[in-house]
Amino acid sequence: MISFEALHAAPPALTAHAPMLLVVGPLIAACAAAFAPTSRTSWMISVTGSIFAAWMALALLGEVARHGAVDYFMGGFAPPLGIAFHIDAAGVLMALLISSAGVMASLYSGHALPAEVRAEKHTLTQAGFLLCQAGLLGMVSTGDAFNAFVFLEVSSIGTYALIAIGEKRDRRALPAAFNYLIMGTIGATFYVVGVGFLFAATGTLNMADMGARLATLGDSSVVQAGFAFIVVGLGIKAAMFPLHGWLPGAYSYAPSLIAIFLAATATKASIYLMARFVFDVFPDGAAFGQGFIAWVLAPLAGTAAIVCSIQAVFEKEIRRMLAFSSVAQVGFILLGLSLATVAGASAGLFYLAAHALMKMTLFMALGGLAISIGARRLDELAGVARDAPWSAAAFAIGAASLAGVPLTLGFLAKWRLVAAALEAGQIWIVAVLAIASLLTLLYIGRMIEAIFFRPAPAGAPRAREAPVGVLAPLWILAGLSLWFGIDASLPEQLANAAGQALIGGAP
Amino acid sequence: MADVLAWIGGGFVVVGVALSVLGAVGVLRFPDVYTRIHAASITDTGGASLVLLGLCLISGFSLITLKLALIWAFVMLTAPVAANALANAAFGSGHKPRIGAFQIVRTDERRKTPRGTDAT
Amino acid sequence: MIAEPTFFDVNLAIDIVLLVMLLVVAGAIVRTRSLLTAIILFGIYSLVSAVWLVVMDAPDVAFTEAVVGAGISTIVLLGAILLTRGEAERGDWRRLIAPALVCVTVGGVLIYAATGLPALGDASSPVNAYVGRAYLEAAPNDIGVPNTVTAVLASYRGFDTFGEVVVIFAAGVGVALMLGFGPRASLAPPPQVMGDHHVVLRVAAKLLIPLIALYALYVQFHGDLGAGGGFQAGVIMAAAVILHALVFGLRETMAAVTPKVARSVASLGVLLYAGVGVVCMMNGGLFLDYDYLFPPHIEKEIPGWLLGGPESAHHWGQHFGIMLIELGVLLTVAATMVTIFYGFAGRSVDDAQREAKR
Amino acid sequence: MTFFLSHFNYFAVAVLMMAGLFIVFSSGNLIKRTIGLAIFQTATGLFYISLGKVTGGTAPIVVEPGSAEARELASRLDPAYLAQHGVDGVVYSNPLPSVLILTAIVVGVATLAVGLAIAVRIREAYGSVEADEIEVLSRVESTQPGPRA
Repeated sequence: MISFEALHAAPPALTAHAPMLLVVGPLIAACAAAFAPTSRTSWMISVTGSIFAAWMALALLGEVARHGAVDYFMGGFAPPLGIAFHIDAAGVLMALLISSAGVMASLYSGHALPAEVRAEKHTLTQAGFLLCQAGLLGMVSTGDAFNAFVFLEVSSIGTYALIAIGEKRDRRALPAAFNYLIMGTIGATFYVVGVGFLFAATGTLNMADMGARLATLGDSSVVQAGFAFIVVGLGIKAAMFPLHGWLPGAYSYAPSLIAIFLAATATKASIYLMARFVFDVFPDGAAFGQGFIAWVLAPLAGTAAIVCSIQAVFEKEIRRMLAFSSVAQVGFILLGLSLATVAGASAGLFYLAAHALMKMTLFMALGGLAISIGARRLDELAGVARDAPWSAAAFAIGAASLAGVPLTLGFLAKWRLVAAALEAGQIWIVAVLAIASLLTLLYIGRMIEAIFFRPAPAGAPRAREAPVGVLAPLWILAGLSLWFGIDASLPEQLANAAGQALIGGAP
Repeated sequence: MADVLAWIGGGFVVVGVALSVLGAVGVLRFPDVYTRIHAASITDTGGASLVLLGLCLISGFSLITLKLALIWAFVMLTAPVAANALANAAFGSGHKPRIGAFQIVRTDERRKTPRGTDAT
Repeated sequence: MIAEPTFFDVNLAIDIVLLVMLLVVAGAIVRTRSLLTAIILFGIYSLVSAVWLVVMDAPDVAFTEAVVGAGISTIVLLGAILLTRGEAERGDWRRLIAPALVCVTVGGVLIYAATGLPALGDASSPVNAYVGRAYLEAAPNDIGVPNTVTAVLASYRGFDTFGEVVVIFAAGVGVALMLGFGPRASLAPPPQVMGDHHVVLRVAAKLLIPLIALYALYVQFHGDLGAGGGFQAGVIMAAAVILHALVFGLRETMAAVTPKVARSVASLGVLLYAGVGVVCMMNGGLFLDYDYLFPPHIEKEIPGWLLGGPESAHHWGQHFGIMLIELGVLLTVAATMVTIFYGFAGRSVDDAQREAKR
Repeated sequence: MTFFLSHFNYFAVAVLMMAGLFIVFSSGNLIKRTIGLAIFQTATGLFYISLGKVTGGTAPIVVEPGSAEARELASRLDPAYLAQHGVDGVVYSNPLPSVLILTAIVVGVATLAVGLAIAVRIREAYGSVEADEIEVLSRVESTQPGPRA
């Protein structure tokens, strides 16, 4: 066991304001990055801002372990009048995940950005990246339903343009970004409408207060509609099947910095927000909520896990393959959460973190491989392992983890899901997991076969190994996948506490 | 006294609104850009002025009167300029007046062009 | 007199008439194929909803809707169709079935929920009896600003407004990433070529621009007392710059307000807002807690007559905090709107074609 | 009928949202889609503001208690109603929805600007802003071999 209680990562003066600094730090860095005179400076600001956020997340980890959930009242006004940040063990897990993904992505961007984006846009790209990061951090740490919408938009608005600048390599980035903008805005607006209904029923916007008042109010058409709009709205942002149409394009054509970061975090923050509404805000006994989870959410998640894995198998473009795989894996996460038990929720959150790690590894390795040759399709990557062994090896580790090979993090994550499903007596979930894992093996196999065992086409330009600036973060991620596969006490402990916090109502 | 003023003011407002409605009808019914601009200007100047005057009378003499006067001055400044700019742009892009000395269009020809278009 | 006043009076009649007008305009937008018509109708839609918002006792929102919906949105939309194409193609009717089904489903859920909502104007509904009322009771004592909307916006929920400023900043970043920042090789012809037709416009603009800027400042500083505030003022200020660009040419405007300046000011506004929060934090309060804006020993020195007598002395921090953050909002909004306008206006159709060829 | 009138706002908002969504989903033209999106977002604002209206209320700008204006406002209302729902002798509408919708309008214009900027770039890259034509062009592209194949 690791004792988080003893973790004093930051001086007390900073720790006291850590929930706010976690979000405001990257925001200030974003403004500074937009100001920065050169691309290099903006990169340094971006790395600094991300590291600062991760530092604050660590400080919060210690605080939450010592005192339970941390509340921070913006402007000194206690809820329901003021906006409060509310970070419990689950929130800390998400904050750590997002901020460390931010650190890795920003480290990676130092070398990758010049290859993919025009020089005059570097400073603004970094600013947009920091805004997106701050928005996601705000989404997971706020305790106010409307404030969550504001941060949802902070993270989205910059993202739309960041995906669109992938046009330099592939003009399909533009329609993909536009499509995401339309769907994302509809999702966010649905969320606002849903919050409006809950606001109409309770008169408050603070999520804890809302939950307390809903528990006494009972069921009504207004609450049901609010529930439906919130779940559908956040479902769009979380790429919940069948609302995932925007995701493959957005992930495939974005610059690799953005694809890496979004693949690791964007859908997860929305899933987490949705889980908070489903478990914390909506009354526990509400029949429509239970029925919804059992008859709509879980079946759709199961369908996603299988259907999108099949789509990934038949896909030709490698990044689209990974994107479809992401939608399938969102299904896995939701399956875990839909068990509505502590074990299920912690397995779901564990899978969420594990998936973030491995998808990041895969997208980053792919970025490393593709930097020199600009490959899009699987057959163009034939035999690159010969020329870029380090990137390819990291890719293999990420792929093994995704497929659930023993001794990797992915295996443990799947194992926990199966255990939780068995414990809850949901055998069909185990069956779905098994089928989807087999399909995963199939498409992973296709990738590995192409990269490692197929000879490069004659006369094709030789790939080059990625620079050290890319390999370093890449191998940190791959190493973590391996390390946690062997000794998972750290993520397990975090996920267990998070599951407790989400379901048990424990502090 | 205040009541009488309010009634008079109400009368002004009604006349102003009526003028605005007339302006709107004109925009729909007149044949070309220039005459339509003329109709629209009635709303801006005549209609707005009368409504503002009526409101002044209703509210009595206070800070509100000053604000209404400023609004009136602003409308008087911008409305003619906007009309001028519109007419200029229409002329610049080749629209010719369809009535008046420039061109006499026979009624049977005019019927052929669908209502709402003002292309020549 | 009836025991409980109902809303069935002239207010309700106006409310319903305006909503029906909105419905008619929205229907016309659905039907029209001309994009120009759709944009003008959208401007009308915004104006009508602004009027409706006044009837609904939300003058601040009405003001914003008028300056944004009928002002900035229309300008940006017009700029966009100038660079694209003016007609929408009509699709096959069979392709309308799926969208119609989605809309009917959503509408069905909305109407199902609406039947459970309290009647319009119900003073004892949860919304009006709980937090909303608490603000009205507490604000005069906590904040000391007559306009409760400003008090809530800038102080109680000041963090939301911070997020809103960041969203606007993000939009500026986004548009700049897409469309670039500045004049390209080919700009609209210099104003002399346009000839003397525009002399009226130029004279009027010279007269109007300072007036508009002055009005923006009035709106800015009047926000505590009545409808208005940083956001509305920022858009109006941007409108002054945009009017200059429309009449005197983009090149002239960009010489006065360079894209670089606009960008910097946008960042500066966000930083000012965050800075106020950080100063409060440094003085021992929480983020954006304006009561801590001045350290106690400085607060004692401030003469009471400066802001409405000694009884409001304990509102010092709140007053100044709100003033400063509203200034931050003004800077960011004005600069971002100008940046967005530059983005669209600085891109001519020629650029588009050149870009397409490359 | 009374019920219909007192809930007319919500029904109207529902129809406006449907209209906005319908434009977004049915129109192939990207610019028109952003207009639909804006209508959809504005309708949300109308919903919130409807929630916050109080019968007999005035805009939430505090009127000096005891002033002529306050007396004038109070004289229009039933004293019992005033005593129950008024604050210092005046009934106000709810300030909170206004605050929320101010934020939402700003978010709306930000989305509109970014969406249109992307649409303009699409027009430059594809020569069209019709979704169908863009899709056809994109599909052709995804079957073309890349640089290394």
